[in-house]
Amino acid sequence: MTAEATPSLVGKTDGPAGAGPSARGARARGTSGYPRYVAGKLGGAAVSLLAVLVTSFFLFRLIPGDPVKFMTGGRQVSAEQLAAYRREFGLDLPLWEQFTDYCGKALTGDLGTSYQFRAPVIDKITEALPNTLLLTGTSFVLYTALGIFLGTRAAWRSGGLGDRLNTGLALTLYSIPSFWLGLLLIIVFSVGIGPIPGLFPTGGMESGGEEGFAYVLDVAHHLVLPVVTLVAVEYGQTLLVTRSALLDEMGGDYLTTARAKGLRDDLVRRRHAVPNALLPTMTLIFINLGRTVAGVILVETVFSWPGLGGLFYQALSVPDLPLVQGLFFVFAAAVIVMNTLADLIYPLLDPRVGR
Amino acid sequence: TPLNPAPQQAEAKDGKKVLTVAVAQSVDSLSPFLAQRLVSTSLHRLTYEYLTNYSAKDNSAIAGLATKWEPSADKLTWTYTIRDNSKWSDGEQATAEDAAWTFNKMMTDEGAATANGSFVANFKKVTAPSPTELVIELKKPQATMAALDVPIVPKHVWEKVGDFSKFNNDKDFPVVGNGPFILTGYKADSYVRLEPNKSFWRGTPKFDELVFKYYKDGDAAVAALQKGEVSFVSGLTPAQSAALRGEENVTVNDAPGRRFYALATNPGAQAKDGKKFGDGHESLLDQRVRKALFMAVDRKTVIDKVFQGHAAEGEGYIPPRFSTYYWKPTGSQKIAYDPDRAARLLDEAGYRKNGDGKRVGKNGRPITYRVLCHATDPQDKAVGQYLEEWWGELGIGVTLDCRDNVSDPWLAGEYDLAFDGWSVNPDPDFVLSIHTCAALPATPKDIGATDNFICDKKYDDLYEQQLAEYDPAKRAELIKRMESRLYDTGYMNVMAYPNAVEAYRTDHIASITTMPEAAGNIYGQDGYWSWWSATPAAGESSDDSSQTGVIIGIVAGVVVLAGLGVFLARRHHATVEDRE
Amino acid sequence: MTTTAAAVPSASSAPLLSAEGLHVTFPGRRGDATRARAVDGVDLDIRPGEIVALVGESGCGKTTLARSLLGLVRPSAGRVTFAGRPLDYSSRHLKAYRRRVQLVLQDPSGSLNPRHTVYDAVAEGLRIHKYAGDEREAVSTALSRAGLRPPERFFLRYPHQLSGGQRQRVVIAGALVLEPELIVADEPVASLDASVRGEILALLLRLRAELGLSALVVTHDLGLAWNIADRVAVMYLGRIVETGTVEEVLTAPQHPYTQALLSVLPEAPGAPVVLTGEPPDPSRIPSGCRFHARCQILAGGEAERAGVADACRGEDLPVLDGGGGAQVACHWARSRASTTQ
Amino acid sequence: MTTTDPDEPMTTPEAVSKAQVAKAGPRALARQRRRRSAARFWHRYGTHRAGLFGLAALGLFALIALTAPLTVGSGVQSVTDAPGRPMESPSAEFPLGTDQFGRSLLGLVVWGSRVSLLVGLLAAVLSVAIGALIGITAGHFRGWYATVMMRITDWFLVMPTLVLAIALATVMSRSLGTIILAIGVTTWPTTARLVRAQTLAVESRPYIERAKALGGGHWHVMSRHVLPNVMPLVLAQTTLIISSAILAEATLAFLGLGDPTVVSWGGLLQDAREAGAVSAGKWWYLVPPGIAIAVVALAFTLCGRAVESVLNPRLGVAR
Amino acid sequence: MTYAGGVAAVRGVNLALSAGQKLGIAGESGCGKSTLALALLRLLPSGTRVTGEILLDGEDVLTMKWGRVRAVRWAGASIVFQGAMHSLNAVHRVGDQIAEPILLHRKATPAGARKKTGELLEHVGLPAARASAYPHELSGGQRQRVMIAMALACDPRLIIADEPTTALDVMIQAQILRLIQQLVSEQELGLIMISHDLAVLSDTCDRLAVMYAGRVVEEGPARQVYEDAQHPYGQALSAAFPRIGDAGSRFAPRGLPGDPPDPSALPSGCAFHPRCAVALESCATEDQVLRAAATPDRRAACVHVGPVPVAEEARSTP
Ligand SMILES: Nc1ncnc2c1ncn2[C@@H]1O[C@H](COP(=O)(O)OP(=O)(O)OP(=O)(O)O)[C@@H](O)[C@H]1O
Ligand SMILES: Nc1ncnc2c1ncn2[C@@H]1O[C@H](COP(=O)(O)OP(=O)(O)OP(=O)(O)O)[C@@H](O)[C@H]1O
Ligand SMILES: [Mg+2]
Ligand SMILES: [Mg+2]
Repeated sequence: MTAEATPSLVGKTDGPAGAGPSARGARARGTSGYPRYVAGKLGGAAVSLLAVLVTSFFLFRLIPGDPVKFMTGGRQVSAEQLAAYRREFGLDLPLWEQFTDYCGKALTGDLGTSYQFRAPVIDKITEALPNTLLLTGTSFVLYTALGIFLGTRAAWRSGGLGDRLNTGLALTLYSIPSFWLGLLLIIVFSVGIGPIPGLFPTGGMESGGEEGFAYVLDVAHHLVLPVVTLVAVEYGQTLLVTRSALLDEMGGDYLTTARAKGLRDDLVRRRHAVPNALLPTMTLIFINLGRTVAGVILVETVFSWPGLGGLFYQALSVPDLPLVQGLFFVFAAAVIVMNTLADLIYPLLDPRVGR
Repeated sequence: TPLNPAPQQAEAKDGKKVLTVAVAQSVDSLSPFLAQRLVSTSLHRLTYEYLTNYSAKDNSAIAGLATKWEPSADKLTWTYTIRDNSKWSDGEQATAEDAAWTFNKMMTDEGAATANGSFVANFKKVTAPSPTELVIELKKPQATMAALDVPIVPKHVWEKVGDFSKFNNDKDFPVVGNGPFILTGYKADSYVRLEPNKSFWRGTPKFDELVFKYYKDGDAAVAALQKGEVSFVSGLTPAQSAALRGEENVTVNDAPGRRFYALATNPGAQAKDGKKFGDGHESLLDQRVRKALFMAVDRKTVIDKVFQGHAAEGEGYIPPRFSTYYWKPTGSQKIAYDPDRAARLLDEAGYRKNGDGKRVGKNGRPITYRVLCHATDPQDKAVGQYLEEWWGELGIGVTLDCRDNVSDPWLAGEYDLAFDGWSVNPDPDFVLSIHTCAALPATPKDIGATDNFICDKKYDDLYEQQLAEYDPAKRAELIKRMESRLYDTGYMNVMAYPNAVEAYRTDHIASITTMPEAAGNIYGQDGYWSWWSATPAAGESSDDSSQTGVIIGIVAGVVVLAGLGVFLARRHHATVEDRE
Repeated sequence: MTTTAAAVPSASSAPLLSAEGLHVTFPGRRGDATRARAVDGVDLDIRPGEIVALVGESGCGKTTLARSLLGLVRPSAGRVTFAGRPLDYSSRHLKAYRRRVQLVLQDPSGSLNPRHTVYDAVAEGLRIHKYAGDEREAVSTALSRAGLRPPERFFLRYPHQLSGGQRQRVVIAGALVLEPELIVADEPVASLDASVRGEILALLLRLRAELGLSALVVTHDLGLAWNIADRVAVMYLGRIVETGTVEEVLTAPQHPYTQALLSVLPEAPGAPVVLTGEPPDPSRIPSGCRFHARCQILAGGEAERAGVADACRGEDLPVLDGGGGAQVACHWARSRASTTQ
Repeated sequence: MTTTDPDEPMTTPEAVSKAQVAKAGPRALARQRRRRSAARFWHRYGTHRAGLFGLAALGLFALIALTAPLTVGSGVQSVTDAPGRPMESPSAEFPLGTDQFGRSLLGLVVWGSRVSLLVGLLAAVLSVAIGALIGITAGHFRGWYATVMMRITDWFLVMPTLVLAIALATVMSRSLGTIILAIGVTTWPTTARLVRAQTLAVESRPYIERAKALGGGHWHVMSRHVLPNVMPLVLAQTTLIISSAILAEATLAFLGLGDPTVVSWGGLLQDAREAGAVSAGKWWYLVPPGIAIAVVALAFTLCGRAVESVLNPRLGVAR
Repeated sequence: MTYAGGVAAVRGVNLALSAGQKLGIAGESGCGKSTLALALLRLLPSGTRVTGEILLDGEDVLTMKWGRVRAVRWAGASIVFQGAMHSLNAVHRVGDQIAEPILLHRKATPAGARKKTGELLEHVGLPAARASAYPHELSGGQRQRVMIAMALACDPRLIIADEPTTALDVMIQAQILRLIQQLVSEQELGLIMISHDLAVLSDTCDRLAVMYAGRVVEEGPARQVYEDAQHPYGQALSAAFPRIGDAGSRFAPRGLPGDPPDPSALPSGCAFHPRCAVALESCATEDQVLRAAATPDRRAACVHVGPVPVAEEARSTP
């Protein structure tokens, strides 16, 4: 329950969500094996997704603002025309009917039409999703690797200078607002101050017009600063979780056994301590990924990354209900999917949970 | 800063001269029938011809797709002569038939009227008797027939479109058009790419490519300009423009803007059927109160502090940039800044201070006005803070009601005062029309074109007169009288005319036409002058700096990572043998 | 401080607490189909002033039985009678009942809230029952009774500042403070060091002598039963399989299971009988004699010779009655008894 | 988290206490006990260097916030009486320069600490209160109540908090109350999960069985045993959540969802960005509020971790 | 041996064990039994101060290079730890865990190790197929057997069994004890068995040492120490195990008054004196060392036994 347990709006995750799956996994031991467990998990995920669908539908109906009025954009519109608009977007139906309609369509992948872009929501989302995934995926891999690497090191020599520096730095970075760090990085590494030349682009995902390898290089170049920002603010989380998980294991008698067998220190760590500590941490790391997808909004805003975050922000100000709902669904679904994935993989990896 | 690496030149590696413009606004649609946002309509200016265009010199109407336009004697029929030297980019000839089809589509298809329906509201019939002749019959006289800002689309392409309300025109590239540029590529929130139209009748643009590149963050755009990633940035804040002024190779263009920035008062929302609605404060119905409030607004401070000099003090309704229609109050008519007089006026009007120094309304309760502001607009919030303090001195409370989307309380008349502002077109008809009684909603349920529910008989009479007045000079006179009337009613209090503050790199752009030419702006012109006229700077210096930047960046990253790795590995090695 | 031959109550006096046909089941781990029958038909009487020991191996249902006697779990069948009246499970009656019957748990460190001082821990019962008298006085008395003298010294200590033996004394004091008539002690000394154990047991005996307290002592240590109990009940897989006075059962065990238990004690004469097979599972109780799968007599062929082998495998045994007399639930032992008569 | 205190040498200041104890009644005993355990807590807290640093930083900021009316006065917020020119760089008169209206940034940062700390504190208290209530009851009462509560918690848990908070802040009017509510309502589930886990752990302890066997009811068990045992967790959790609530407040304000008429650190950052301070190189507008946020968030995190490790040394937080 | 926190857990213990001999160490919780066991392989946490000599086949473990220590571990002496459930790594198959030291000490090829693992498992009464099981799939007794199999993996000369049967059920306890006895006698191994159950030790071991507060207070042939202890603590301890059928202990539980000592704040003099029924005035100030008692192969640390300290000459090569 260290800092990893701190829930936060800033995309920082919590412990018990991670602790949960293993406990839930354990419950499955007695039932008739893994397939049934999988079915249960998938069923649970489906229920959660449905719940999210419901929430996103009703929550955003509360946003003040009549989208139809917004759409008219200062034109003279008669009540009949307004009614026609409402009909077109199905806003004239009773709420529950709108809802069943929405759910029915959602099942077929139709999330409605964006009011402001007049394009299917699903298209807008599929347009932006890969960009967001590229950003979060890259940072996820990096901050997880870094967090685990440094976390195990810190725990193994806990209390030492390295540990103190490590955790201190992690906690400090963890306390920094990501958008602020992003802005500073832009000033220092994009605009350039003093002797530091502006090495990286200030924003966006591509310069436009590049192709082939040059395009890849170009995108990679644009990726550097946002990824550095995300890694900096997120790795501390993983580090702390890994560290405390490993510290929990450190007292384990099985480590004494391993030493008594004559294993070298680093073998004891690599072969025995780390796998034991990481397995329960894994769920948490997965869920982190799900949350980073939503938490990336800020970084996307600061770096003009053409992803879901920016889209959400734009949609909210209209309010472009179908788009807002769709995006909210995607954000929540990311967490649910990762959660479920973690739940499904966990028992395959951790023999303690059994099948 | 001099230590920056050599800025990227306006050319890509293959020697193409590229003009990159930073934009922030998302494209709402690339269909001329749907597009309402500035960025999209600007793109349409570049890619389609309109019947007429506006002169870069003085905003007067000049030839576009039409070379000539004439009203009939009864003022109800206009005949346009369509030029024969404009070709669609797919090789077809652009004709009057295309124009007629475009207008007819908008008149008959609700979906196609989404963006520009108001232009055809008064049209009775549109025909194309010959390929070079377009005839428009009107229901009532209309003086604005040389200002129909409607992109004319190729009939042979658009005929195939089914549902106009859903078609966004963003799948097939290049987009068939006949403007100075051809849209060749678009990726939402990433870029819009245009290439010059080689057969454009007025002449081919000088740059080989025009790219609108997205920077959702203004600072990122400015930084990109400083680095030479882009050639042009608009919408600068005072701080940014100050910073850019010191930069070599960058020219800051601080041009009188086409916008006014005003404080609108709720005059008691009402519909055409006479029904009142909304809940505007009753005290604001007293002209003295409105006058007193505006008298307590120190416009000079607004200019100096909020706009930091990048605006002109507001007076009449139409900004001075449009010299033909510009009007300012004189002498006793002028409501000058005078808080003491404002206090006296309020006292006179019967709104006196109570023991706590708060003015009380007729109902005996202290007056607090709700001021509707746009949450996304920093100026609203800043001026709001000033209002709070200025009016606080008068004994009047202010609650800033900042929202992302103000349209609901606005349309429902549920506010007392609101920050308001419009961009004025070369022909001011529209911004004038929104204060007529005719613009009120038919019933409280409808939405009117009205801005803030003003309905004034005198003003309306003048409006009718100017619309039927086809003599420009006389019409201008009428319009000035309307402005005067509007000023006196005190429902619209213009505080400032914000400048358009933009900057471009002189090492990319050698010259560019502003509009008006003398002291005008570049981005969002009514014509396509800026980008069409821009000439590339002589590109002698290094050309591959973008690549260099990439490589330096990546190498630096790799070196840092490798260094870290080696360091940690060494540390690890150093300790492993010391321990068990 | 040892007391010899305390007042062994006469077999005729009415039982203070008795269980009749008590069954307790728990939802099994494999869904609801197979429920774990933790207690599966137990009759047991405890008379005033009597100390009864309940012995058996791990998981046989001792704790569950003890808990159900206190109303902490509701039996699925059968009933608990206290002082002649069946237990009422309404919360008001339970509260009143729990003033008269107290529980002492195995793990004294666990039974004390680490955040409560000794004083708080002992006074807890008084506070729950809104004791009207002088709380401080009552706590002092209980602590001194439990052998923590002078009591004031311990008032402000936290459990972690006490040794294991002291902690168990505090728990006992917490039970005594309400002046109960019966104490149910679930493995009261199992977690204590051998040297400390004797002291706690002696305390129980002393309390019986001084206050006439009855006790049910749950244990897996036969030596302990020998030390303090009047009567012993041997439990196997949710049933009592042999019962009688301590001398009867421990010196002349009838049931093969009791015999095996005794034989593996380090001191025991003769070769140890080490039962094979896994510990029994209460969700799969074998039919017939529930011990038959591990029974050395059956495996060794003696039951065959006595002609009861089939009965062992297929014929259920009746529930032993809870009274004092020596009884055994074993076909073989019964057949032997009847033949020797 | 285990609740058992570490085995401590049996240090009983007996000589002193015996006399007091001899005459003290139950009340006095309880008071003494509390005083003693508080003293022990502080003694142990004192060994955490990082925790002390965090506490010192917090004390400093609390002092700054509380004395702000005296040191800078509410006048710093006034735009009409702004003493300087817009965006002046740091000078003797304005140690941190001025903002876009010419107000002293030092004054604004000082004044902003009030809002940031208040919002952080209240939001965290709200969040933890909801979480603790739901966690304890869901842990204590099994059955359908717990199932329903945990379903709700799980469901809130998968909601992307930032997105939900943005949505809530958009739904409601722009005010501090909205922000507090948005943060509080979206962050409680973690606390609920933690508290529930802890409650379950506590409930499985033999002393709960003992309390029940003594006749204690639900209320007794929850108030006398569960609550005191989850309190440390709740305390640590509150400190940790304050840290993230402050970050969240800054985030929402930065996204323009804050109350525009109130000066807060996040709001200052948003102002700075809107004014174009980043590209104009006006770092003094940008750096101090950011550092203030980071330092306070860090300080609360450090304190939270220290509290946590004092109460649960097994975590082995570096000293 | 003093832990980093200043806890002197073991204070001056001299014990010797020759090959094939079985030594039992008894004592109450916290008296330093496990500490002693861990010290033998230098497994105590870093920061622990250990003084003296630990000679394993004549080599001093304490002064060895770490490489040598690692080589000696498991190959020279192996340990069966107290709680088998925690001493096995939950995420590795038990077979791999048994094979790990074999491979590490290069006693066999991977294939050979697999074969050896199967043999070892069968040796302790588990089917070789169980090698692929994870610890949680085994019962407590089975896990304890796996630990024993693992301890035998590298054919050590000495096995240290730290409370191998505590926390196990009576029946299983009996099984495990029999197994250990049988293996040790078959393979001529040295055995150090640690337990707090004097009765069990006297049944299993040749010699018995009773520890109190980090000291050996009594040492001698197992049966003699159990039945006729010389040291008052030894007497109390053996009395605490009632003999069923012995009328003397009926309704007469015997124990030791007072509380076990706190190793960080030991009483002065003889650490046992506060609980000793026969303590003299001098016991509070004078420390007692082991001295010969009754028969020559017995020693006890009490004023009431013979006056000659014999500790120094008792050291021999194990
Ligand atoms: N709450 C419960 N839910 C499900 N099964 C239970 C529960 N409590 C006990 N059991 C099962 O009931 C059986 C008897 O348990 P009980 O605790 O009464 O045994 P015991 O004789 O006290 O054992 P030990 O000597 O180990 O304490 C066991 O198999 C146990 O798994
Ligand atoms: N890592 C440690 N740090 C400090 N003190 C310790 C440590 N490990 C053990 N001790 C202390 O050393 C003393 C001896 O502990 P040890 O584990 O050797 O006892 P033991 O005789 O094995 O007890 P048990 O029968 O409970 O296993 C105890 O007082 C214990 O508290
Ligand atoms: Mg039990
Ligand atoms: Mg031990």
